[in-house]
Amino acid sequence: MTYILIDKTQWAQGLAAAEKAYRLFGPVRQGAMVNFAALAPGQAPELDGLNTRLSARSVVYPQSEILFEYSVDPKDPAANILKETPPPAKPAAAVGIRPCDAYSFLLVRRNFDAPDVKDVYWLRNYEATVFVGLACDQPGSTCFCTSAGCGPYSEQGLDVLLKDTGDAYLAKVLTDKGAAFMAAAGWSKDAPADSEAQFTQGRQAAEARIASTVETDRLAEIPQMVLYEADFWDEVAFSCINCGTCTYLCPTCWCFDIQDEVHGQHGIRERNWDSCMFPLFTLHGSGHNPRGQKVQRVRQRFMHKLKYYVDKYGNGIQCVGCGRCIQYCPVNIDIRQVCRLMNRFGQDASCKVA
Amino acid sequence: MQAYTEKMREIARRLLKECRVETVIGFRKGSMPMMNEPCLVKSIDDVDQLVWDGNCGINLANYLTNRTDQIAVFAKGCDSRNIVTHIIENKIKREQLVIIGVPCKGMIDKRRIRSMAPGEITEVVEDGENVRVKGENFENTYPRKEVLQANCAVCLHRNPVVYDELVADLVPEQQDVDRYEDVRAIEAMGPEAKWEFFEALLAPCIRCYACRNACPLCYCPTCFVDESMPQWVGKSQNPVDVRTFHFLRAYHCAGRCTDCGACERACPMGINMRVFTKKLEKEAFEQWGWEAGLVLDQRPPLDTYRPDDPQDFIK
Amino acid sequence: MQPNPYLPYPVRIDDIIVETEDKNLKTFKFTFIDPADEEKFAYHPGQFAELSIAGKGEIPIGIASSPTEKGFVMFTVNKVGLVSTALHNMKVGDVMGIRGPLGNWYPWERLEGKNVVIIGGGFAFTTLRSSIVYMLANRERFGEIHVIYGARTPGMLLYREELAAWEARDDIHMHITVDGTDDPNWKYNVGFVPTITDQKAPEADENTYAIVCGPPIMIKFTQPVLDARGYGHDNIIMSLENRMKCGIGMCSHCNVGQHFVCKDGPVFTLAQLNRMPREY
Amino acid sequence: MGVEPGRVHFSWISSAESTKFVDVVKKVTEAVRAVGPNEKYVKKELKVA
Repeated sequence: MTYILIDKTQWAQGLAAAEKAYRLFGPVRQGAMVNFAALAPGQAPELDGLNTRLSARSVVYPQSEILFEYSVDPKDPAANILKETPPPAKPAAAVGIRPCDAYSFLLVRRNFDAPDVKDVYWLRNYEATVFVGLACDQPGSTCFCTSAGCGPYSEQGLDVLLKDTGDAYLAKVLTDKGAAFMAAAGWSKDAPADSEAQFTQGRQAAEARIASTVETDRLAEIPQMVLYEADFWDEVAFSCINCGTCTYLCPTCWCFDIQDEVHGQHGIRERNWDSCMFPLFTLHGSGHNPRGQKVQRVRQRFMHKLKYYVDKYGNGIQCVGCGRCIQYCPVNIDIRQVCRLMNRFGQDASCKVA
Repeated sequence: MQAYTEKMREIARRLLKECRVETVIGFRKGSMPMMNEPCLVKSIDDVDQLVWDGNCGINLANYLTNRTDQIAVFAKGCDSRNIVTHIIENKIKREQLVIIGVPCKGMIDKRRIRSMAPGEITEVVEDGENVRVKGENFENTYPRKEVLQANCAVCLHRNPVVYDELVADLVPEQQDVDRYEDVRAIEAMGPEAKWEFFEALLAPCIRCYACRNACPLCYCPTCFVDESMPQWVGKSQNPVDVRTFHFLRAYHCAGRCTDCGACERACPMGINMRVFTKKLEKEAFEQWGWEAGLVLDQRPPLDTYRPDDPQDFIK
Repeated sequence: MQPNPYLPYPVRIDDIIVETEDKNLKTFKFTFIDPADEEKFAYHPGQFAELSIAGKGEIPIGIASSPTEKGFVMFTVNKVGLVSTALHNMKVGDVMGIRGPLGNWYPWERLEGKNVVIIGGGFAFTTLRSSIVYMLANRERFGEIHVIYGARTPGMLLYREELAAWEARDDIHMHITVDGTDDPNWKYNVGFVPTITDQKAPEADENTYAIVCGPPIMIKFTQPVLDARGYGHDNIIMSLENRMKCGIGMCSHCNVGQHFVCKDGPVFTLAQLNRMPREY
Repeated sequence: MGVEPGRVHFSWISSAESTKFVDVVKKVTEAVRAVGPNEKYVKKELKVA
């Protein structure tokens, strides 16, 4: 394992150098928010404070992404024949991504990188991205990453893990991809001998700060249809307004819609994030809607994350514990409580949502 | 606020016990500071879930749409006006409702308090005219009136306009309020400046539709943004589509909006989309002297015709 | 380099047949612009494809032709939404796209040597036509074949000439029915599909499989009939529909529980469906 | 909305008022021409960046 020390005085300079070879993304201040977004030339990522409002999902999977272009000009011999959009010319670097967000890509990858069929757009973006994470020393009150498969110092899905040591970032280089990024940035200073110990201590301190958990131990064993037919869904769903906040802020939600648009003779086929919270999501052409009721849609979201995904991949829940859906749900529907209801279902019949 | 909560539980218990209603719609304590969750109470055993404080900004009229049961609902001034609008628009029947009026002293602006806090907030306590905000390494106290939601600060109808019961004495209405300072500032801009202003205002929008879905007025079975034949609006993040959504939605609320602030409160991206609905609310007031949801026996100006309707704009 | 699973094969419309008296159902025959694509589009009866029209979008439609029919692929499309309406307005010679084949198919290996009862209603007969043509082309590989097919009126039946031709054969038992008709020359059954199923479906045994495809109301009332006649739920094979976008198990629109109708389906046995949420 | 004045006009013309109709259409056309093409409401990002 290589450790490299980056003096903060060398930080901006290194990013400027890396910018020549990479498209840089990071936490960016936008008004009162900090969102994960593209960095303007020379712009420094905001690395203080809590996690970003919008996750790093869009680095690999933009909210709107053009898949094909075509001409609809009848005089054009290639009219109506779709042409794949070229991939971005330069690789991307997600600088200062939190370990939970980085881990989310591994969960989402199971969907887009299936053994038999590959989502070429997601994969080409994912493979062209180097994930330079920042260890999370100040986890928030709604962070429950440690019980959701990762943690504030989790290295899963990362190429480099940075630790803020005050005057410097201590970098743990995890992959060749990460080493290439460090080289492009020109950071190569030897790290102190106790670097590993610093990471260990930092991890222990950060993990100890995480007070929030989800219970997931029984989710796999309770039969799907038992949870589906559980009696608590009406109560869970009552307050829901069926907006897309939870699904759009979630780093692990991946649903999308495909749309064509034409202006003049030039057309595109693009995909846009979609949300299982919207009635239109499942509406048939006939007018029939298998999830026409709010409670069905709310159930779908939680069942997908906490049961279908668990059963399908046998690898835990489709949630990294970032807490965004809890922080920003307009009506305070809390995935931790729903998860507890599901996990304890049949065991503790008196368990209420509140 | 504790007095409100206790009175609410008492009324709810009585109404359920006397079988005057099947359900009570109110709020229960949320899992985070400054958050309460709308809840539905059907059993006397659950009445003690009900709470009231400055974090009940969600408009409960939104939960009444097309219900068929007998309901008791807690209603601030704005909620009550939206209930009136719902009744006028046949979304609920007056006979189904026991409206429990909640004289309101304004809701707390969680976004503003969060933005002022030096770290993550762990507890917020309302203490009479003050709000105490605590975090891991800080504790700040703000006068309540300085941390009200923007719509509450300029509210002229804090008391419910229609009610069957009250949880407390009526509160004095605010006087000498300048409701439209922000709207006038935008009106004064030239076309270019307006365009830029709206472009910047809407840039953070992720089209989650929380504003629309939190709004009691937005009950259309299929919203125009979801229509596919014809498709009125594109589905992407293109600013033209985002702008079209917000402007058209606002127009659909013209003469109906009560400025309850639910849209802004719900927005996960902190967009002040109330400037759109407020402009239309201002027009409704100036053109027709109309304030939405005050009376049950008058239809809003945009779905009635009167020979003296203003028509200076027609050349 | 991975193939792009979202990229349709360019095709040309070769023929358009108006199928039904209300003119809402048309059959489109396509030929591949690059003949090599036809081989790549190797399919089994029961699969579907996304029909792609530049500027409009895509719709998932069951493949109505059989792999035993070479030189074209065929789809019958009901006019309901944006894309199907655009398709109905297209002309012979127009260029569009086909993406597929997608999804699973009727379990032909399991059906080898077995009796097959095809039960279809309305315009859901498309992949059933594919199956019938396929079985007749491989007649020796199957036992008894029964077809129960109903539509509202005689004029709403799909593939009428072929139905008549099959009626004339003695190696397939046709039970065509309509909900009602005032046509004095109508010489087949009158009655709903479940009723005709009750009258005509062969006795159940473990070597007899029913393939059921039709509108939800038909399925709802046919299933109890099959139950009463003793068909095991492993022997009842159904094809589902759900709103779909990608067709390849990525976009998650069509999920039913942990399964995607587009990729793990559309074909499921009733035994499988019994263990899944009824979200279709 | 940030749309220039002169781009939107309202008029009330009876089906009998053909000359007024011609008049109004001419005036509106001139006024809109004077404002120039409406570039703002044209989507600019249909191309791949």
